[in-house]
Amino acid sequence: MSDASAPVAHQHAAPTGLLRKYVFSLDHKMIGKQYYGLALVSVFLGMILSWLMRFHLVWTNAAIPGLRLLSKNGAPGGVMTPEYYLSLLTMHGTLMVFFVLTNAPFAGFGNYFLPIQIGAEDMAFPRFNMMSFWVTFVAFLVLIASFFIPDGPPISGWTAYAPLSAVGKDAGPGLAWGQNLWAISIGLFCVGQLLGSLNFIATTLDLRTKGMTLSRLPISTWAWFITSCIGLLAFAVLLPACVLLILDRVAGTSFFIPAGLVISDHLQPHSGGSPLLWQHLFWFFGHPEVYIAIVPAMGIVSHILMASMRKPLLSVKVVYGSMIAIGFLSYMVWGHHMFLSGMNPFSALVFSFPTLIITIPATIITMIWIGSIYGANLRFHTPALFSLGFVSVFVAGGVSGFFLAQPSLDIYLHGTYFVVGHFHMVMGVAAIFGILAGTYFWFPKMSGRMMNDTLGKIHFWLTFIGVYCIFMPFHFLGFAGNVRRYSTFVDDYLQPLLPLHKFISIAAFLTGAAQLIFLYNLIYSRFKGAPAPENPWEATSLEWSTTSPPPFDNFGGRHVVVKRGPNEYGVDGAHGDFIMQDSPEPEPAAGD
Amino acid sequence: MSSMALQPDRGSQSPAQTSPALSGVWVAVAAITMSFAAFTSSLIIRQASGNDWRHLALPGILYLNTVILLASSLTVETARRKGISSLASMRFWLHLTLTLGAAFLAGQAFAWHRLRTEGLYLATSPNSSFFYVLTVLHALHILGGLCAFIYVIRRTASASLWRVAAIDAAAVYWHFLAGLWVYLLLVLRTRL
Amino acid sequence: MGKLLAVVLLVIAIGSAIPILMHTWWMPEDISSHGYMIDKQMSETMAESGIAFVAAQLVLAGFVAMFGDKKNGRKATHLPGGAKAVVIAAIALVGTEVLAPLPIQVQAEQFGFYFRYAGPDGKFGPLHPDKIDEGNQNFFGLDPANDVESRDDIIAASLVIPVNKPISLMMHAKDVGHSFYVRELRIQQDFVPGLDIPMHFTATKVGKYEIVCTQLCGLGHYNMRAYLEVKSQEDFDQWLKQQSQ
Amino acid sequence: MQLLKSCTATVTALTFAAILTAAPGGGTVTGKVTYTGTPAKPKPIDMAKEPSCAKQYTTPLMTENVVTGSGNTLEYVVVYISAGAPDESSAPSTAVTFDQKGCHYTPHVLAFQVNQDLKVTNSDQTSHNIHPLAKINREWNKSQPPGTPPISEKYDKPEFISVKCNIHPWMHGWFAVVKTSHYAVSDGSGEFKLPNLPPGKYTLTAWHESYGTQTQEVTISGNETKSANFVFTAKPY
Repeated sequence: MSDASAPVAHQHAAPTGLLRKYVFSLDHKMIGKQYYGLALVSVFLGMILSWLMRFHLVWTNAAIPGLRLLSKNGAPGGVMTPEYYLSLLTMHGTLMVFFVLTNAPFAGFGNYFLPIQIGAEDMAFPRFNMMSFWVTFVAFLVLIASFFIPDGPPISGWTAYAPLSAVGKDAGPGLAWGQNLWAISIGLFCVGQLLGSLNFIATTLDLRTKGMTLSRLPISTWAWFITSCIGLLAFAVLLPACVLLILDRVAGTSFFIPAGLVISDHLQPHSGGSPLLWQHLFWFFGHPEVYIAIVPAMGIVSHILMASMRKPLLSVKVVYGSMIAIGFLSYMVWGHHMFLSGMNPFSALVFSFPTLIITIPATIITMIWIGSIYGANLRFHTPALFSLGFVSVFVAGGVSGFFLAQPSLDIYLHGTYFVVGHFHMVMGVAAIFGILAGTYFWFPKMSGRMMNDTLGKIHFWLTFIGVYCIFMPFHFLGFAGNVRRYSTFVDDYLQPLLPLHKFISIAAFLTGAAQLIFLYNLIYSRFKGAPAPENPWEATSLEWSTTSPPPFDNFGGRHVVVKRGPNEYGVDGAHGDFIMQDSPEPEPAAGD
Repeated sequence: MSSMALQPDRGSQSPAQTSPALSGVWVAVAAITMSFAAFTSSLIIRQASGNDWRHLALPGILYLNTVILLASSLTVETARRKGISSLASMRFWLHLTLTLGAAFLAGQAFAWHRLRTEGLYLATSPNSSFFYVLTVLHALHILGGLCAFIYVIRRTASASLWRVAAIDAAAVYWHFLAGLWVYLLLVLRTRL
Repeated sequence: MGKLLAVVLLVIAIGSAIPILMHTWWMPEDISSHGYMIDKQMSETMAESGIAFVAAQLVLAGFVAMFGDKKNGRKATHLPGGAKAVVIAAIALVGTEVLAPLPIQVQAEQFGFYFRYAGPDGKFGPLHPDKIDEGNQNFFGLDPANDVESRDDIIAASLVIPVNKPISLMMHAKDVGHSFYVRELRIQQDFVPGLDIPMHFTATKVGKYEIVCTQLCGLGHYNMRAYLEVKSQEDFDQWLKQQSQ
Repeated sequence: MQLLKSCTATVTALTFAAILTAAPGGGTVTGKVTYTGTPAKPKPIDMAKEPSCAKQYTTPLMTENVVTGSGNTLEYVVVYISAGAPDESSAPSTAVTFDQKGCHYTPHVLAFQVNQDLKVTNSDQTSHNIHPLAKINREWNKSQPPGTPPISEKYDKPEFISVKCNIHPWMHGWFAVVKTSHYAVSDGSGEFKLPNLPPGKYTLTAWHESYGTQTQEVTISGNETKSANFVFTAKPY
C-alpha cells in the first residue's frame, strides 16, 4: 500500500539476504519462479489425486496402499469411501483450475517474462506483486489444510454449488470446516489474482521501454495483458460470491439457501435464498476463467510457434483481435453452464448464441496457426512439439464444444463424461501443453541451462499419445450417457462401460508416470544441464537479448531501445533468419 | 523502503508518460466497480427470489454521512489543486479530508449501532444482510483511502521532490468511493 | 352479412392451413442427427393445434351462416345439451391437450428419488417440511392427520407411468441440488432447491429404464437412482389400484 | 516388600470380585409394554434403488417405528433406571454391535452405556453411511464401503440418537445411550427384565421413539422380583 506510487524498485543493489532474495522477494523473476513452483507442486498433487480417483473407479472395493495414512475416515482399511472420492474430486478440480491453470501460464510465466519482454526492470508495484504471491500461497496452505482436519476436504466439487456448499455439516462430511477452508482459500486466491492483474495492466501500460509501442508487444505479452483484463473483472465477481457464501455458512444469512430445506432430518433455519444466484455469480467468473487458463497458453504457443516456424503468423493482428473478442465474449456466455438449471428456454437461446459466436475467434486463431505452418521451416525441438500438440488438443477439445453450445444436445450430454472430456481437453490438457512448451522454451533463460532435448521428446510423445488415450474415450462414455462425479458405477447400464474405464485408468497411470521424466529433466537440467547461450532458439523478443539468466535488473543497466516488432522471422538478418527487436541493424527486405 | 520510494521516476525512458500509480488506481476502480456491481446484482436477484424481504428504513444519520463524504471529496480536490502551488496549504486540506473521512466512518458505525438497537442484525433479513455487507465493505475501502491520505501527508512532510501522482491517484480513488457510496445508498433505499 | 363472415372465416382457415400443409415456410431441412425428435414434436403439436384451429373456424363459420337473423320470428333455441355439453366438449377437446397429462410429483433428496401420485381424489396434499420422517416412509412431509388430501396420496420409489400418455412431472428438491436424467427419454433437468420446476414428456415404449442424478449432491450421489417403468395403460391402472390399497 | 505389594493387589482384586459376584443377588424388575388406541400400520419399504438389498426380501421389509405384537404389546421400548442408582464409574469392556444387513439396521434400537465401545459393521455388498444425528454428543457421519473393518465409536453423554443412512433414506435406527447398567429393550412380546438391582428406590423410565417417555417409581428390597408395566397411547398417524 505504502509503495503504491513507486514504480521502480531496482535502482539499488540486488538483495543479498536469503529471505529477501528467495522468500519475500520483490523481484518479478523470483516471484514468477515462486508461482511456477507452486503450480508445479499443485499439478503433481492434483495428478496424484486423479490417480487415486481413477484407481477407485475401476477397482472400487480394493484397498489402496498408504491411503489409510492420508485419511483414517476417508479410507477405512485403505478402501476409499464415496465422500473421500468427492473430496479428492473437489481438491483435484480446485488445485488444477486455480493453482495450476491460473498460476503457471499467467502468473508464473507472465511475472517472469512480461516485464522483460517490454524492456522494464520490474513490475509497476513490486510490493503488490510480492503480496499477490504470498496471498496466493496462503490460499494454497488454507486449501491443503482441509486434508488434515477430521472431516476432510469439501465434497461439493470445484464449482461448490449452493445449497450443498452453503448449508454446512448436515449435507455430508467435509461440508463443515472443509468447505469453510475452501471458501476462504478461494477468496484469498481472488485477492492475490486481483493484485496480480492490476500489476500486469499497469506495467504493460506504463513501463514499456522506449520504442515499445503497443503494436510491437510480443504476442505472449499481449496474451498476458488481455488475460489480466479478463482476470481483473472475473475475480472481482468471484470474491463477492465467496464473501456471501462464507456469510451464509457462518453468520446465518440466507443469500443462497431457500426456505424449507430438510437435510439429514434437520429443517434448515434459512429462508428465501436463491441457489441460482450462486450459479450466476460463479459462472460469471467461471467461464472467463476458462480463457484465463487458455489465452496465456495461446500467447505462449503463438510466440513459440513463430520461433519454431521461422516465420511470422499469417496475421498477428487478427490473433490479437480474436483474443480480445474471446475476452469480451467470455462475459456473455456464462449462462450456457446453466442450460439445465430451470432457466426459461428463451434465456437458453440468448446464451446459446454468443456461445456459438465465441467459437468463431477461437476457430480463427486455430486456422491461423495451422495455415501459418504452410511454407514454414519448422524446427522440431521440444517446445515446438508441445506447441503443435497444443494446437491438436485444442482443436479436439474445441470441436466437442460445438455439441455443448446447443441446448438440445447439452440436455443429453451435460451431466456426462462428455463434458469431462471436453474441458479436460480444451482447458486442462491444452493449457498444460502450453505450460510445458513454455517451460522447455524458457527454461534456458530462467536457469541458464538447457533442458535435455531427447528426454523432452520422449516426454512429449508419451504425453501426447497418453492424453488422447485418456480423454478421447471420455467423449464416448458421454455419448453412452455415463454420468460424471460418480465414485462408483452401480447403475446397470454403466456396467458394459467398465472395460473402457479400465483402459482410461491404465492410460492415466502411464501418462502420469511419464511426467516423472519431465520432473527428472527439470531437476537434472537445473543443476547439470548444458549451459544455455543468450538466445538458444534464435528468437527475437527482448528476453533473448539479455544474459541467461537475466541479471537482477534484467538488462544489466542497459536501456533497451526497441526498433521493430517482435515477429521478424524469415528475414535476412545479420545473425541469421531473424532480427532482434532491439537490434540496431537496418530493416532488410523480407525473404521467405 | 522509503528510500526506495523516493527514487526519481524512471519513466523518462518510457514511451507512455502516465504514472503507474494513476493507471493502477483506475484499474483498481474498475475491479471494485465490478465487485460492487456483483453485490448489487445479487441484491436485486435476492429481492426477487424470496418473499422474506423486509425493507428496512435507513437510519437518518446516513444522509448526514453522505453530505460529509461528498464534502470530503471537495476538500481533497481542493488539496490536489492547492498542491501545485503550496505544500502547506495542501497538507491543511488533506488533514481536513482525513478528518471528514474519519467522521464518515464514525457516522457509519453509529448507523450500525442504531440498527442493532432496533434488533436488525446481519442475519435478520436479506435486506439487513445486504445493508451490513455493502456498508462494511464500503467502509473498509474508505479505511484504505484514509491510509492512502496518511501516506500522502507523510510524503509531503518529508519529500522535497514532490511527485503529484500520489495525490492524483488518492483523489481519484476518493472521488470514486464517494460516488460509490451515493450509488449504494440509492440501491439500499430503493425498493424494487 | 353472416354468409360473408363465414366465407371470410373459411378463407382464413384454409389460407392458414395451406402453407402449413404445403410446408411453404417451414423449418429448414434437418441436418443433425438429433433434430428428428424436435421435428417430430413440432409436427405433432402442429397437427393437433392445426386441426383444432381449422375445425373451430369451420364450425364457427357454419354456425354464423346457419344462424343468421331470419326476421320471420323463429324462436331462439339453445344448442342441444346446453352449457353442459359445451363445457364437456371443451374439456374433452382441451383436456386431451392440457388436462390429460398425468401429474406426478418427483422429490429429489439425498440420495434417492421419490414419486407422489395424487391418488383417487386427484389432489396432492400440502407439504410440511417439518413433518418429514424418512424412517417412517414419510419422505414428502405429509400430514395425513390434518390434511385429508394427503391420506390417499401414493408414494412410490419408482416412477411408473402409462405408455403414450403425456406426463407432467413437478420437480421438487428436498435438500440440495439434484438432476433428473433418463438417457432413453433424452431428458436431463436440474432440481433447484426452492423452485418447483415442471417438466413434460411422453414415453412411447414399454419397458424399465434407469433414472439417475447428474448434479453433484453429496456422498451418495453415485448411488442416487430410481427406475422408470413404462407400462401399458391397463398394467398402469392395475399398479395404481394396488398401490392405493 | 514385593510380596506385600502383590498380596495387597490380590486382596483388592478379590474384594472387588466378591462385590461383583455378590451384586447379582439383588432384586429384579420385569414388566410388559403395551399400548391403547390404534397405532399406525407399518408401511412396506421399497428398496428398488438398491437391488442387492431388495433381492434379499421375498416380502417387503416393513417400517419399524411402531412394532406391535399380539395382545397390543409394543416392541423396541427402552426401559432403564433413570434415577436412584449410582452413576456407573466405568463402562463395560464388551462392545455392542450395530449391523447393517439387507439395508436394514439390526437391532432397530441398540441400547448401550456411556463410554461403552460401539462397533458398526456392514454385512452388505454396498456402501452405507452411518449418520447418527446426535444433538448432545458429537455428531459424525462416516461411510463404510463393503468389506471394510467395523467403525468404532463411543458416546460420552446419555442421549437417544436417531441413526440414518443418507444413501438409503429408508434405513433408520436408534442408539439409546444410557448412563446406567440397568437397562433393557422390550422384545417381540413387549417384555423386559432388569435383573441384579440392589435394594433401593428407583425411577424407571420407558422410552419409545414415536410415543415419548413414561416414568414410574419402584422400590426394591432384597431379592424380590417386582413387576412394572407401561401403557402407551397409540396414534393412527
